[in-house]
Amino acid sequence: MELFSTEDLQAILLTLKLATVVTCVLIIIGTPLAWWLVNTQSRWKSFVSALVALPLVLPPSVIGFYLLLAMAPDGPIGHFTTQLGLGTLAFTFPGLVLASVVYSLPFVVQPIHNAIDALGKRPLEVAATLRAGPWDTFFNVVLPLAAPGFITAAVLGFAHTVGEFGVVLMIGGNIPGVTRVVSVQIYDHVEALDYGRAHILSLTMIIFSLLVLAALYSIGKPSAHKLSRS
Amino acid sequence: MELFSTEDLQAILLTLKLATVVTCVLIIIGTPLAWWLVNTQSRWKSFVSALVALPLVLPPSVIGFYLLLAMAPDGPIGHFTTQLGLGTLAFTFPGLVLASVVYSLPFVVQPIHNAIDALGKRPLEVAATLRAGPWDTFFNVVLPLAAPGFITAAVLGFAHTVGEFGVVLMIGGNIPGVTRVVSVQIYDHVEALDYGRAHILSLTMIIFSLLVLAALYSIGKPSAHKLSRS
Amino acid sequence: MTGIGIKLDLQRKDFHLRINTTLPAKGVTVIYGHSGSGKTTLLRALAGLENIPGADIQFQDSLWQKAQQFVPVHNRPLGYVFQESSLFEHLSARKNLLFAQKRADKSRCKIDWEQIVELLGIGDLLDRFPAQLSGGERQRVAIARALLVQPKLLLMDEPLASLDQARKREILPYLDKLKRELDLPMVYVTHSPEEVAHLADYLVVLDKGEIVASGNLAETLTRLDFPIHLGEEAGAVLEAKVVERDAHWGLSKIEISGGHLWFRDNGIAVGEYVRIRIFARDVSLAVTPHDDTSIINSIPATVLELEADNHKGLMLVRLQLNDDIIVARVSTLSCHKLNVEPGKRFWAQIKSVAIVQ
Amino acid sequence: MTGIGIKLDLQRKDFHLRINTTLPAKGVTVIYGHSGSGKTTLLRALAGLENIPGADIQFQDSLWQKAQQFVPVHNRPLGYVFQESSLFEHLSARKNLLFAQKRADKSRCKIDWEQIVELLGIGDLLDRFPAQLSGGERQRVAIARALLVQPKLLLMDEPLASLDQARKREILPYLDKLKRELDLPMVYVTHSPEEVAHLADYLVVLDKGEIVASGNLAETLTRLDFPIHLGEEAGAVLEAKVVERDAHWGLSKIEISGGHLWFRDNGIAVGEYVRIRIFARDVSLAVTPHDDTSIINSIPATVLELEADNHKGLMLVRLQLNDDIIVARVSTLSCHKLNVEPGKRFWAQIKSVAIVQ
Amino acid sequence: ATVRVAVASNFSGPMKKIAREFEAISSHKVVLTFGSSGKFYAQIRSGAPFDVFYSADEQKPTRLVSEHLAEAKSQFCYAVGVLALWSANRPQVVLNERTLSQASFSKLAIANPRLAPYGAAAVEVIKTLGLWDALQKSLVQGENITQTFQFVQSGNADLGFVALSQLQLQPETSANTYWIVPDSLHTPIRQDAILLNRGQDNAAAMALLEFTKSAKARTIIENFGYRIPDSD
Ligand SMILES: Nc1ncnc2c1ncn2[C@@H]1O[C@H](COP(=O)(O)OP(=O)(O)OP(=O)(O)O)[C@@H](O)[C@H]1O
Ligand SMILES: Nc1ncnc2c1ncn2[C@@H]1O[C@H](COP(=O)(O)OP(=O)(O)OP(=O)(O)O)[C@@H](O)[C@H]1O
Ligand code: MOO
Ligand SMILES: [Mg+2]
Ligand SMILES: [Mg+2]
Repeated sequence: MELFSTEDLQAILLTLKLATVVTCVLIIIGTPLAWWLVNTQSRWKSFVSALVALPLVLPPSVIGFYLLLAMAPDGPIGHFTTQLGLGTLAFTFPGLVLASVVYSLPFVVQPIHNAIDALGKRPLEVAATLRAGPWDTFFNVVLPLAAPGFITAAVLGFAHTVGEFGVVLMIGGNIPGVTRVVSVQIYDHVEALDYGRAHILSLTMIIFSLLVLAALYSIGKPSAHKLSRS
Repeated sequence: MELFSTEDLQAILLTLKLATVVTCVLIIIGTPLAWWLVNTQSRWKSFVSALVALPLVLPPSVIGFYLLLAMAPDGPIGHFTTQLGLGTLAFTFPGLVLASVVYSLPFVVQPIHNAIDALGKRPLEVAATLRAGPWDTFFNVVLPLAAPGFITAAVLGFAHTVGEFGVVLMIGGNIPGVTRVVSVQIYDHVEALDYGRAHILSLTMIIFSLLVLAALYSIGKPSAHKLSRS
Repeated sequence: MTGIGIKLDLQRKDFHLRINTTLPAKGVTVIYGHSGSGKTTLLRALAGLENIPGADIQFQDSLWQKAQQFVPVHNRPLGYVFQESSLFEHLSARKNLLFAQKRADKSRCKIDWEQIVELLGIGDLLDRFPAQLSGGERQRVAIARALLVQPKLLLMDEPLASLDQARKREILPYLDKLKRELDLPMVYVTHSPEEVAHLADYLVVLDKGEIVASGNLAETLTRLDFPIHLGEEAGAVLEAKVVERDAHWGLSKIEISGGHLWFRDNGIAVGEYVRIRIFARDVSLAVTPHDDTSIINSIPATVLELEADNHKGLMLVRLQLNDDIIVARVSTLSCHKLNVEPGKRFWAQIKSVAIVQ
Repeated sequence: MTGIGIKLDLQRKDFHLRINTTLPAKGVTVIYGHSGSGKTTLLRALAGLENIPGADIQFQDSLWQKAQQFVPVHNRPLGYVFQESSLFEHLSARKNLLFAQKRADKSRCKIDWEQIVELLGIGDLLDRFPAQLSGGERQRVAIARALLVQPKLLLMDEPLASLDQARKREILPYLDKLKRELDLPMVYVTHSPEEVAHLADYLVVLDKGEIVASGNLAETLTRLDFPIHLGEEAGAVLEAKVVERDAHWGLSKIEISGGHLWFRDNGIAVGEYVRIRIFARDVSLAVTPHDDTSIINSIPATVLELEADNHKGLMLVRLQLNDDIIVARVSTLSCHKLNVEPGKRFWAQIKSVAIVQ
Repeated sequence: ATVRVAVASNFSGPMKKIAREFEAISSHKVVLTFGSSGKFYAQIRSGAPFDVFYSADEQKPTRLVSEHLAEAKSQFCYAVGVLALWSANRPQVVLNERTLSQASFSKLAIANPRLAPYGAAAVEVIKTLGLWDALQKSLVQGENITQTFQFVQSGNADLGFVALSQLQLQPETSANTYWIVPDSLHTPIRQDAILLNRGQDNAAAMALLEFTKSAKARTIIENFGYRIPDSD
């Protein structure tokens, strides 16, 4: 028996693709959302924060269930996507992405929010007096200064998408090559009492993730300016 | 039909109890761990960080599966607890707590870590020159200054424990009043095609969580010192 | 219009800032005032860092703020030195400077990297991070950074407060030079009378959020009712031409309207104009000229008016030397003994050493 | 042992701090030196904020650091005013002060809340958060906080740099009083010669991480080879008794060894000792005594030695008045004209106003 | 053509083999998806791309028919589950119904009776034996029959009602560690398959269902520890 079956490999690739896409989408959505939460004086602030954290309190498969209902042709999302001529999203890769984004949003928004909040206004003011416009300031001041927050966000978002399976199982329908990710694959092996395969795949995930995470954390390691007195 | 069955109510109470206990344990374990991660110069730092984040990348039910193996009488944890005369932990409330703690640890350590890191050394130095010992400093300086991080940690930890069910399902054995939490209960309703009950329970969870979360976020709202220039 | 027009009204708890003034858009305007009088707030408002509804801010021909119009800070051609440490912690000193240089107004690269780094003595520190610099070092990097953005208006909030005398004395003339050679107007907040004397062309005195006095330096300083307690630093500032240099004794002679004064040679060429400061405490009065003392400047003067100083035992005496006015501080006892009264003539004795560049 | 023993060796990139000294554990030790000379680092090492292996730190009878022993900062009975803003941002000014008061050494509650709040003029600001305070206001709260912890040793890092002259002049005498009445030793970092003159009993001059001079203020200041360029602030400090007060003219008379001096009355009672400072720039020499000038102090003095000042046109002249020594700064030209040489006698003319508290 | 099949996870072993045999004798391709029947039901209602559904019970296919999502005519019972009481913990003990009443164990695992037919059957057995009250406190529930099996296999539960098919998969399980529960103690665990609307025109789907009824397939199913329904 080879180490991985073709299906396992397919699942691994799909997982990486899904997690990468989802992480990018999460950062792209999460950053402006976090920014808004930091700077708004709106009375809705607490409410929106709570709303973002909400996916956490429902079991993933239940979230998946409701997303499934929403994505059905007569559900709100399904209605909308059908109008757009996209068909329904359930059991498709984009559907998986959408579901994973909803589910992992809090893990991304929270750390970015806290990191930006902790910066205070001073660096932004300084950047403005040095002629840096908003985008310039964001990329050259906020991003590097809040880097630990962004790294945490990316790590939590990526890892959570990799490990998440309740939502994926529900929305994805476990279709090989389209929606059958590694977590589902491992689950399947366990369910089929094929422990050998489950162990191998789990171990692979663990070692791979350890390497990726450790590398990520080394990037985010405090540089000289953190090591000494501040 | 009443809104909630006795079983539903029992599950709600158990869930609150579990989430509360787990959140406390997580904060108690996560804080020193985060502290160590902030201050250590150890080469293991990145590795330990990665290790903490690891539970994220495995599907919860797979983690549950491995924990089940570990808690069995001849598994490492089971061996240890049996030696201590505690018996095995599977299907018990403490077992659930342990499993949930392992699973939710990254959500608690990360935000605390980032928040403490962002403080820098200055407030600690100032506190020391004002005769505040380490504990005093922690409670009166670090905790309030890093409050947003601790709140995020508590929210993520609590919510995730409430919503988490893969691990609980595996370790808990679904014993009413002991290990049957709300997430499992909703899942059961969905699986049993009892969608009506599932909707009611989910809605209750959502509304309740929204209220709790919004309240929590209002506490953590920036006070005067954040509103104006810094 | 060529000035800097500021009109604003800001209420903050029990602090009320009310300004309606026009500052000259050339030379150095010094904002002077007690701690908490509103200096920083005024500077921030001018830069656009403080959002004050209804304020009007105008710089030369550009409207920076008026009604709905608000030019964002990053589009205002200014340099700003913050009162407190403001270096980007994630960038080395060099990268902090480069941050400014990259975004500088390329059309007016008048301030040179090499020169400014050299002058501020930060050449050896460029590879350090802010956390590895001393307080004064950080401040010097911040000054260099504000200059390297090639501003058209320089706003500085107590930039030299954390520097030692020697360093201050090196930087002040450079700022002076910038002002002259680059035609770079500055608004400069300081507590230090020395810096006022050295740099200011125009003085604005703030108290509890209001301007209590403003005007050209020479006029303002010699007014005896001048509402700030300059204390030990009361005196006059004169602009005058160097007419002779005595290399042997290391002295230069300047011509003022009432005669001439010797002061220590600062390398300024004959024919150039210098600014000299004559502290009231360094001027004594004598009935007759004495040439057996070490005081080498003795010049006839007429008493214009007398005013009690803030200490009972002391008087400030305003003296006319033809067109110029200087101030002497003498003890009330001496005033009495020498019968100092308006219209009387005395010899004003000025120690050569008391003249600042 | 009653001093503050410091022995340490610290290498940081190209900065090397090497100290081996004993500071007096009473009165005020001023650490003076250029920006980047290591003042802050030294103060931090003394407080235990800098972890320096192998350092020995001793305060009076307690070993604070030696070999493996290291008393943690919070167990050292000190108060520390940081060079940069250090208030707890999450606490109002009042709560910042309370933080200190609660943890104060209860056995020695010598510094009074009301009094210190009043003196520092922060009574109206107590309910504000640090972000709502001006730079100087923050610094004043920080000073109050460091005092309210009732320290046995006060470490202050340029505490007054952000304050205006008037405020400084209010706080300095208070610190002076603390030193005297509470017997509270201080180590005080400053760039300001005025603060040196006012507070210092003992002076330590740092340059590039090494002590280049140290000693009692009076001795150190009048040494003409004194290795720091005090510049305008060169001079002498004398301690003397008030012998007469003239309420009418607002003057007080003190007795020094060579005679007496009049200075403006500061409310100090007859019989008390005051510290007076005589700036070199305020002393002029005359061959004969003049009483037709506004200079009311004229005292016979013998030239001890001459030294070129850092400017070619100027000389520093050390003068003996019986037991006391003062310094005069005169132009080289005058030295030549008046033939100033060691052993010669002159009249030292001192403007009364030049005497500080 | 390709047929997409949703299969109750307890049947994954035999189904993989059946699919392989089927592909070998036909030109069709089979794509299998395993999962819980309840989840499949919800997904099929939301338009999941399945042609055929092998449920773990009779109710779900019946319900799909009544909701016009499946072809009533095509519903048939492909296997009857066999319940076994098993212990991985103490293989020495010979088991029969008396093992249950002796109560020398602390945890008895069953599948969730609401979700899994094996669980419902186990409850029936206990009740029939009159042990319900006595055993209630020892019960732990697996979410499905797989989890129940894992509880026992890992040793966390001393005993459990599992599917015989699962034991068949474990070559090392010795015969005297389990007791095959007689049919008489519970209603048969009938598992139905059905053609879904989506597969109506799919020749492969119909062919697969037919093949499941073939003798070859029946042998496979029996070898995996299921019984073959008498009728049909
Ligand atoms: N972590 C560090 N790494 C390298 N050099 C450092 C570090 N910290 C401080 N230095 C250097 O040590 C020297 C002394 O610093 P210190 O803060 O003691 O100066 P200072 O005398 O207090 O100066 P200032 O008057 O400007 O506050 C400076 O040149 C500074 O750049
Ligand atoms: N957000 C705020 N809320 C209330 N009062 C404020 C706020 N910000 C500033 N102030 C008050 O406004 C006054 C002016 O502050 P500002 O910083 O302009 O003073 P400053 O003249 O720069 O003083 P300093 O010389 O001490 O820096 C101060 O009394 C300060 O307490
Ligand atoms: O095969 Mo099931 O429906 O998971 O018991
Ligand atoms: Mg200010
Ligand atoms: Mg310093």
